[in-house]
Parts: sequence; C-alpha cells; structure tokens
Amino acid sequence: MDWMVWTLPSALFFTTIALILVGMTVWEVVQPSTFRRGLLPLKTTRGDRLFIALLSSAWFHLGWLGLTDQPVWYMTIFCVIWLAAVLRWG
Amino acid sequence: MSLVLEGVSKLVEGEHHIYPTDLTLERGTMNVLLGPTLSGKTTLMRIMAGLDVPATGRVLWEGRDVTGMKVQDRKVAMVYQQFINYPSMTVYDNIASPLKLMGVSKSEIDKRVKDAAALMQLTPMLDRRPLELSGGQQQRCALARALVKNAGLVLLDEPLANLDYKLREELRAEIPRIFEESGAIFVYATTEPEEALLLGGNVGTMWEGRITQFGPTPKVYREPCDATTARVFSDPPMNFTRIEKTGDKISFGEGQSAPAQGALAGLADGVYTAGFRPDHLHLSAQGADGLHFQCHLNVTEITGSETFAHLSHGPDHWVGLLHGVQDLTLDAPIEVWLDVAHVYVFDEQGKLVAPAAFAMAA
Amino acid sequence: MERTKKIGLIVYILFLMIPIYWLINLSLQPNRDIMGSFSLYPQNLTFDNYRRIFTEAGWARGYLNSLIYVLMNTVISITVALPAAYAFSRYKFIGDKHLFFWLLTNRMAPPAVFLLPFFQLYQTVGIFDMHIAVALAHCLFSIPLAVWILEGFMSGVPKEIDETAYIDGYSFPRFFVFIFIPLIRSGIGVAVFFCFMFSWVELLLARTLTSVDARPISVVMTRSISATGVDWGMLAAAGVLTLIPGALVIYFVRNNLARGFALGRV
Amino acid sequence: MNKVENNRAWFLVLPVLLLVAFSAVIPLMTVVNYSIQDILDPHTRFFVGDEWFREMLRDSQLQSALGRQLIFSFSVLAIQIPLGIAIALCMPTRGIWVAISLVLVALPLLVPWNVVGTIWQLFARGDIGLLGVTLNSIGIEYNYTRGSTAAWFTVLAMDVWHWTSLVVLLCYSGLRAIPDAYYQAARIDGASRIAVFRYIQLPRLAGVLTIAVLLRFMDSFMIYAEPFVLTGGGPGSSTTFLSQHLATMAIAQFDVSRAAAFSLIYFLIILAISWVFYTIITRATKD
Amino acid sequence: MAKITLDNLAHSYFPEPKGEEDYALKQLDHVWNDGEAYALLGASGCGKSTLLNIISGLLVPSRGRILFNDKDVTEQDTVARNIAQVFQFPVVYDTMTVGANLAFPLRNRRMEPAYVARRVQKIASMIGMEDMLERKARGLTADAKQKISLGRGMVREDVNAILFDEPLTVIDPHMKWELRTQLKALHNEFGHTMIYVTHDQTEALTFADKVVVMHDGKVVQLGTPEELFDTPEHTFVGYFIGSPGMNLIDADVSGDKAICAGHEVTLGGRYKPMSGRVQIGIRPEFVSITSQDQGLPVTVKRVEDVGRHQILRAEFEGRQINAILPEGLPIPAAPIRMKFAPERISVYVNDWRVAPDEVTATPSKEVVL
Repeated sequence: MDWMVWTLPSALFFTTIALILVGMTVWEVVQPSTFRRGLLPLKTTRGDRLFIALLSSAWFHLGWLGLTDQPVWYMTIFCVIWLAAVLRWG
Repeated sequence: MSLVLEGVSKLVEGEHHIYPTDLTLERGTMNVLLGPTLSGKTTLMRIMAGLDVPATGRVLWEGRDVTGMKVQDRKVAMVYQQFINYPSMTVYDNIASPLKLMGVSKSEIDKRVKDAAALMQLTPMLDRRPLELSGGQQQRCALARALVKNAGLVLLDEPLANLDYKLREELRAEIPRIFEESGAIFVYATTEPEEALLLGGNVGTMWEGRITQFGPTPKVYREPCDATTARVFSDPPMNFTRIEKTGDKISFGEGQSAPAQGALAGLADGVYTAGFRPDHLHLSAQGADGLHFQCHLNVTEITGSETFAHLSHGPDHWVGLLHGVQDLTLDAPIEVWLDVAHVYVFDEQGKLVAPAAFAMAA
Repeated sequence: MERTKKIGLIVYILFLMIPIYWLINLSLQPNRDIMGSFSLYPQNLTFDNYRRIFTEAGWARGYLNSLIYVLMNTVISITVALPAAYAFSRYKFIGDKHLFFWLLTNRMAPPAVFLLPFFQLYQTVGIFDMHIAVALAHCLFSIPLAVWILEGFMSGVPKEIDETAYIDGYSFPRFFVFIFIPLIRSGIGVAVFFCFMFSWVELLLARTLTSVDARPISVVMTRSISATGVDWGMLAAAGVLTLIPGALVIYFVRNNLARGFALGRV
Repeated sequence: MNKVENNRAWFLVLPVLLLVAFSAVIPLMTVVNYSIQDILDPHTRFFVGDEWFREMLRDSQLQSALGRQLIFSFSVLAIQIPLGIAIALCMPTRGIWVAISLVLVALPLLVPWNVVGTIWQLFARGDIGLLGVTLNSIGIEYNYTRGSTAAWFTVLAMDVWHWTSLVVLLCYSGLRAIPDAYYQAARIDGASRIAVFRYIQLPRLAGVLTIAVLLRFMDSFMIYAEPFVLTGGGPGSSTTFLSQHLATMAIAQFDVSRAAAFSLIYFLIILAISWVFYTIITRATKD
Repeated sequence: MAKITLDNLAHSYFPEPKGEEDYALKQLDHVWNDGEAYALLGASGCGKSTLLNIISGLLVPSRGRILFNDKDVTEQDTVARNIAQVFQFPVVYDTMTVGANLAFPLRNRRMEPAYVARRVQKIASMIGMEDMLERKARGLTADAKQKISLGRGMVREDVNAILFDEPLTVIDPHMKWELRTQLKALHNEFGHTMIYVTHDQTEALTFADKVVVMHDGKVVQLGTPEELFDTPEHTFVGYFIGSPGMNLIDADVSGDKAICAGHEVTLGGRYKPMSGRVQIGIRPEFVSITSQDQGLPVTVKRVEDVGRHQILRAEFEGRQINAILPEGLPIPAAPIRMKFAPERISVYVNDWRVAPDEVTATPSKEVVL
C-alpha cells in the first residue's frame, strides 16, 4: 500500500465519498426515490442529484483555484451547503 | 386442494395495480378472469404463480403459506399470450423439459410427451423447432408443455388472443375438455366476454385492479352485482339509461313508464340507472308491459345472421342486437321495444339494486 | 437513390482501402525503389522485407503473446459481462443507471498518468509481465461495451421465456447456460468482436505492463524497427503483418457479425 | 419491457464491479494522492495541498493544448457522426454484400493504434506517400511535417479513416432494428426521404448514437498513439494534444505530481462533457 | 376515389415459381367498385395480406395488372397511387405530437395549413383524441397508438382507397365496437372505397358491404354477408363464417330427400342425381331439437351457456353437430333428435355448392329463435 502514497486529507476525502454512497444506498433501500422535477431543468432521482452536486462541486473548486488566491476551504464549505441544497430542492 | 389469496395487493411505483383482494379457488375448477387490458388480470396471475411477490397479503396453497416461495418449487404451469417456447430445442424437448427437470424416467417422459403431443395434434411436428411452426402450433406446443407436468395450478394468460379467429374457436372448445381430464385448478385470463361464457366454470370480472364479482359464470352474467361488472361482462356493451322512480311507477322518460313490480317495488323514490343487454331490444312489441322507445338509427352492421343497430336515444348511445338480416333505413327514426323483465336497475354508486326479473326466474 | 447509395459506399470503402493498399505496395518494394522511383505498384516485387522480419527472433512469440492476452481479455469480459447485462436488462435495482455510466467513465482516465499506478498496482499483486495483467487492464475498456451490447440483445428476448423456464423448474444457472445463452449467440458474437478489437489495438497499457515474457507484437515490431533506423520497406512489412490477425478475425466472424447486426439490438 | 425490482440483481453485477473497481478505483485514488503532494522520490514527499492545481489551471501551454484538444474532438464528432450515419444508410441490407461490406468497413478498427500512425505516415509523406505525392503534383503545397495546418488536417483525416467505421457499424445495427411497416407507412403517407430520416430513422438511432458519441468523444479526447507516431506532436506544438502533453510531463520530465493534478482536471472535463452528452441524448428519447 | 380492377393477377414470393403451390396468390380477376366497403376474409397465410400489399403498391405482382379507374398502375409506386393504409400493428412517429402525426400525410402533400388544422381537428374528434393533440405520441398505449394510425389513414379526403390490414388486432373488445362503428359511419359519410383485411368474421361481416373469402391463395366466394351466411358456395365458407361454423354431414341425395346414415332429411329443393362426395350443410342457427320421432338422433356432449343463446354440441354417427338454441330453453338430458329447417339446407358436392333444380321451400326473412 505504500506505493499509493496516502495522505490524511485524501484518505478522509475518499472515506467521505464512500460513506455518502453507503448512506445513499441505505436511504434508497429504506425509502425508494422516484423521479421528480425540482429547480434543476430536468427530472432527477436522488442519485442523479447527488452526482450533479458532486460533479459541480468539483468544478466549483477548480474555478475557485483557477480564478482566486483565496484558501480552498471557503469553497469547500460552500460546496457542502450546495450539496445539501441540490439534494433537497434540485 | 385449493388456492387462497388473502388480502393480496400489488403496488408499482406507489400505484395500486391490485387492490387488496381475497379469492378462493377450489380444486378442479375452471376460473376465468375477465377484464379489459391493464385491469390487473396478468398481475394477479403472476402473484398466483409466484413470479411476483404481493405487497401485502398471503397466498395459501393447500392451506400452506407459499407467499415467498420460489417459482421453481411450486407446482404451477403457465401459458402466455405470446407463443413462448425454447427456440433452440425441438418440440419434443420443449414438452419434455419440465419432466426432465423433475427427474422422471426416460420411458415415462417419452410416454407422457407422446400423449400430450397427440392430445394437441403435434405428433408430426415433434422433431421440428418451434419457430418453424405456425402460430397455432407454437401455442399448442406451449400448452402441451404446461399440461404435461400435471401441475396443480394451470395459469393461462390470454392464450388464444394472438391466434386466428377460427383456430381460437377450435382450441377454445378443446381447453374445457383438457381441463376436465386434468383435475387441476385452471385460471384463464381473457378480455372477451364470449370466451368467458364459452369456457364456463367460474368467472371473476376485473376492473382497475379489483375483482368486482366472482362466481359461477352464468350467474355473474345474469346477476352482475354492479354496473361495472355488467359493462365488463357484455359484448356488445350493455345499454344504459337514466330512470326515475316515483311511487309505484318507474319513468323511462318520453312518457314511457312501467309499474314498479317485484324487486323494483321495494326501491326508494329517486333517480337510478337502468341497464339492459342489446339482444333484449326488439323491433316488435314484447308482451303487454313492453316499453317502446323512439330512437334514431345511426348505423347498422349485418353479420348475415344478426343485425347490430346503433341507436341514439336522447343522450344515450345504444346497441340493439336483432335476429336475422334487417333492412332498415339509416339515419332515420326507429321504434324499439323492451320488456321490463330484462331491465337491471343500478343505484348512483353503480350497485345493482334490482336484478332483471327474467334472470331471477331462470 | 439506390445508385447514390452504392456510389457513396464504394467511395467510402476506397477511402478506407487506399492507405492499406499503399502500405502493402511499399512493403513489397526494396528500399531504393521506395525512395527512388514513385510507383503505384511494386516494380521489383520482393519479399525481402518480410524475410528479414521473420529471421529476427521474438516474432512468433510476440504474436502469441498478443493473442493470449486478447483471448484472455475476451473470455473474462464476456464471462462477467453476461450476468451483469442480464441484471441490467431484466431488473431494476438501486443505482442501476448510475452504475452503467460509471462503467463508461473508466474509459475516461487519461492513460499517461494512470500508467504509473497501474504498473505499481500490478507489480504489487505480482502479475506484472504476465498476460493476465494486460487482459485485466483491457477489461476497463471492453467490459462496459460488452455489457451494453449484450444488454441490447438480451432485451430482445421476451422475459416470459425466463419465467417459463423458472416455472418449468430450471434453476437460474441452468436456464442461463442451456436456454438463454443459445438465444443470444449472435449478440455474444458481436460483443466478442468488440472486445477483441479494443484489446488488440491498444498499445500503451500493453507496453507498460509487460517487459519480456508477455511482450506484445506491436512492441516487438517497434523495437526492431528503431534498431535498424528508418527502413520504410520493413516498417511497411511489419505494419502489414500486424493487420493480418485482425483481418482474419473479421473474416471468420463476418457471418456472425452480419447476423448479429441484422438483429439490430446493438 | 417492464422490469422487476430486485436488488439481488446486484450479485450479478458484482463480478464486473470488482474487476473494474480493482483496475480503476485504486489507480484513481493513487493519482489523487500524487496530485496533492510533492514527490521527490518514493520515500521523500511533502503535502502541498492545492498548489499543483492552481499552477496547472494557470499554465498557458496546457490551456492552449486544451483548446486544440477541444477543437479536435468536436471536429471529430462533427465529421464522423454524420458521415457514419450516412454510410450506414448506404450499407446493403441483404445478400452476400452485407458480410463483405461489413468486413471491409470494420478493417481499420482492427489496426493497432501505432500502426495506424505508421500507415498514414507512409501514405501521407511528401516523398514516398501516395497522398503527399499526389497533392504536391497537382500543385497543392502539402507537407505535414512542416505546415501546421497540413499536419492538423492529416491527423484529422487519419482519425476519420480509423474511427468512422465504429459509428457506421453501430448505426447500421440501429437501422436494421426498424420494422418494415414504418417504411411502408411512410411511403403511403408520402413522406420525403428527409422526413423518413428525420422522423423514423433518427429517433431509432438515438440509443446507438449515445454510445457512438460517447466513445468517439472519450477516445478522441485521449488520442495519443496515432499522432505520436505520425507527427510527434509537431510541427511546433500544432498537433500536441493533451495526452501527449501529459505524457511528456509524466514520463519525460518525471513530474508525476503536476501531471497527476492535470490528469484530474482533464478527467473532470471529460466526465462533465460526457455526462452532458449522455443526459441530453437519453433524456431526448424519453417523455 | 376509384374503381380498382385486378386483371389476371398472381403473385409468388419465389423469383421463378415452379408450380401452383409456389404461388401465394393464385389467379385472380376482380373488380372493387368505387365507394364500396369490402372485407377480405381468410385464415393467416391465405394470401390476403399479399393481395393488400399489391393493391397498395408495396409489392409488384409476378403476373397481371392492377387498374385504378381503368388506368394501369401496376408499375406505379405507392405515393402515385394515392391510397391510405392502416397496418396491423400501430405505426406512429414517436417524436411527433399526436396532432403532427395526424397532419403528416397532409403536410407531405403541401396542403393549406388552415385546411390541415381543420382536418386534424375533425379526425381527432372522430377518434376521440382532441385533448391529446399536443402530446408526444411516444409512450401512449397500444390502442391509443392504433387509433392514431387509423386517424392518419383517414385524414386525407382525396384518396383512391383506404386499406386496412387487421387494424383492430391490438384493441380491446369494447373499443373494437366503437372503432368499427366509427369506420362504418365514416364510410357512409364519405363513401371511400375501403378494403379491410381480417381473419375475424365478425369484423368482416359487420364492416363490409361485400366480403371476399380467401382460402389457399384463391377467392372462394364474394358476396354480401347475407349471401355468405345463407348460401355458402364452398364448404370452407360454411365452416369459416359463423360461430360455430356450418354443420356438414355426409349424405345421399335424391330428389328432395337426403339420407344420412339411414336417416331421412327433407331438403328445401329437388336435386339432380349427383356423384362425388355429397354433403348437406346446415347452420347451427337453423337446427332445433325435438322429442318427436323425426330428425337425426344425436347424443348430447356439452351445452354451453353463452348468455344470449346456448350452444348445444352433440354427436351424430361420430360427427359433431352443433345447434344454437335460445337463451333459457331447457335441454333434456335424454337422447334427443335434431331437426333442420329444410329451406336452410345446402347441398355440396366435392365441397362446392349445388343449386337445387326446383325450390320447394323458401326461407322466411325474419328468423325468430
């Protein structure tokens, strides 16, 4: 495993993603989701919204890093809110 | 031996395909599920077969709960509307396959396959593959495969719907015969009232996920418990019109009225729906109490032995089934007669409140 | 209308064939003809270029290596893709749609950087320079496509056949092997074609994950060419030689391919 | 077909999942790890956080490589998808010509990628190549090793030669799935050839086109071996696409961390564009 | 609108047909009169769809000519023939709205937009889809789609003929009634020449003015529903029309008497002496039961209560004889005899009907059961 050059932040990152996936799966088993139309311009399921939120978060981070010199944490905090918002209202 | 459904229901994406249903089918009975497409016939049969698990309720087979049991472990056979056979096997192997899996001896398999093939008139085709056969032969192959295993429950899901009219007629006459020999529970789904009548036995009429009535076929036909059942179990469709009861008179509009006798006498005053079958409309007076209506004749359809007259009566569209070939003037007024004894009366909820007198007499 | 179509197709096929013809043409000429006189056909027909290639060591071995890992890849891909495709075609389950898109995303990893962890991963599990390493790596490309193609063919088989078989008493594996697979034979043919194709033509991963024992044909070829400098005739001959297995494969599966495509389930 | 809900279907998908996850997820995680560290040698490394990302996002060379890449990929789609559909429409539908056409059309797909480069090198060179010599002899200045436009077009032509057949095969199959009754109905309705294409054939191709567009987009976005052999990225950097840039960074300069950061950016670009294609095409065929 | 003439037509799917059996459609000469509604009735594989496709121009016949209003159109393509056709399975343009689907044949012929809109409205109200015009056709149920197909077939007023190829196969029984009646009403209103292919006798008989019964690539009888029912020219017609079909019993006929296995049956006419296989045919509708000492003794096999009447299935000398009896009529379990209405008996020699020399009994118009 040494060659994988793990660091604490990346380990935390992947653990979080894995936990989110597990959580979503459990949620889906307990309460299956159906297609719905929210603020996003297409009909989505919960899983679709998660994917959209994660992918857009990644892009927001890239935009932040490319366009400003501010610490990346600001964006991360925003993205957590963003994620919740997309899941709730998207 | 019996099959019992207890409060069985099926939900798909939050919608009821089957509302909670109770049903008991006894050994050696022919049971027809009659209803239009999407009324839930197939879903109900799939639950009986164990292909689908009900959302609620239990399925009991010979008193044992089999609700979650795998299909492989159940003694059922099923024939679909599509001609389903194993295309890569010969007809012989197709018919033999359930027996092979049951571990029946070679000679026994051979005997039973040949018997079933003879019954289904497939003997000359045993070495061919299903796709080389005509539609009727393919379906007979599927029927043979379903019958050969002597299952306790045989499910036939509109097995004749994709066949030619005449072929259908022949197999339809064949099926009751086969059924009588097998002693199993037969369940037969169909959209056609005539087919249900020809098969006899019991009928369960289905409408939007509910069994509206279940009982011996002629009884359900003559005493439908509500307007929905009457509509489902009528081809040509049943005619309906609005009537009003005041005192001892039933008014049909147009100054036509009849004395409220028999079951009609007990009804409270009010507005009801009258229903009568097309073959009870006549071109000449029927009895002393006959009602007669001034209608407008739109179209006639002549079959050679019968004439269907499509009539307008006020807001109602009626069909009259007249015997013989009638030479009638189209798009013109016409007078038709109806015997009160043939009238069913339904209340506002569609429940039958007064059955037709003739049906009770029969 | 029919005429225009024919002409269109012929023009396209000519466009495909002319570069290949040119390759063959050059491979049959001595180097001085190639450089000296421009000619549409070999004026001094020679098989020298081929002879020189065949006298070098490692050629047969290279062919064999390539074929081994391609076959391994095809077998693995189809074996695991069959049940997966069945699941996609017959059942709804949590995350089914996302799963398929995720499978596709695995084609998106830019190889240049991913080569290093690949190399290290396979070395760690001890399969570096073995055929299976290349086969497994190529599964990333071939499995998504195989799943997708097979799913299409399976959806064309009515699910009532499955149910009839279960009612008849077939267990799932038995039904799958004896009834279902024969029904989608042409689909498997098409899937095999695509698996073969993507594994046979890939070079980067194959080169990185092998060194000596499992070295593929294209690596053997590039090395021997660069050793002798720019030798156009030999380069062309080597090119022709790598075309042959592919051409043979499509020739042999052509009828399957035609039948599979004719079902229109891809 | 109405599918049965059954989460046990996961067991059938499991082999694929494990196999692919093994070869895909572990390397991906490693690349993420690379990208946030400065790795001097296997035992000396420092956590640097977002530094490489910031640097890569502002790197003008990479930006121009990305621009070239986008133009190239969209040109590839713009040419190959319509051309592939057109050729698929021209393919015979019965008789022995079906098999023959399929074999000939599929042939370029089975050429190893570096050999594709070789073939086009030999075909397009100004001194010994049929194309180069012909073009020069009719008075067109053509030398793909010197003119950057010529090089660019040669790479594009090569990609069209190599990959259009994939689109053809997929579309051909999609077209064969259309029942004859549709064509008959269209004839009776008096539909023009264009209307038949627009209302009957194109809607039925949506499924195969999704895959064709995705495959072509992803693969063209990562094109490496063919231009490497043909032009080596030159002249100048006119045909240096992203993969090659990355390879130079990662292999030649052994700057694995920067390259990893860039790979991830690159990956996100492909992911986003692919997802948009996927969503547009699959949604367009619904409701 | 047009008169359609089939002149010496035959078709084989083989490029070089060898014998009679290679022909899907054998020798055919026939005129379809302008403005009449025809049904083409036969079992699957009898050649009826082949004939339909030849008329619509989707298929070029191996032999013979087709004339529209005396103009040879054999070589003309579908568009030039100006006909409409509705197929067995619904063909809708998925990506278009219901309205655009209905308008498609008109727009392709560059009709005035105002006219197109008017026409679409009319057809939509006829098939009961006015409130769905803006909806995409994708995802509709099979019968909704088939209604669109029917609507598209009828949207053009100027067609030479409208052809229907088993159009109600996928439709529920109740809806069949409605659509068939609408087709019939439409025919009465516009007077298009209509040809309706089906294997369902009820559909054929109720829809058509004239029914063409096909068997094994040949036309066996052309007539009004009444003629087909009363006087089937061929035993196939007798069997095919009517449910159950005609009862056929081997007999010796002499004069106005037939002897069936020793029992005498009175016929409705006098016949010349005849040779070959002689059968008498009687429809189940004209069979009655009697306890008197006349008619054929039969054993009852089964009684089916079909609601508005009963079907009695009995056996006579190993052959099944069916009778249709009125609702509610009690049927004795004991051995009974069956009596045939003499004027309704037809005589067949080698499957073809023989007319009597002299009619002794005429059928009454109204049959009262």
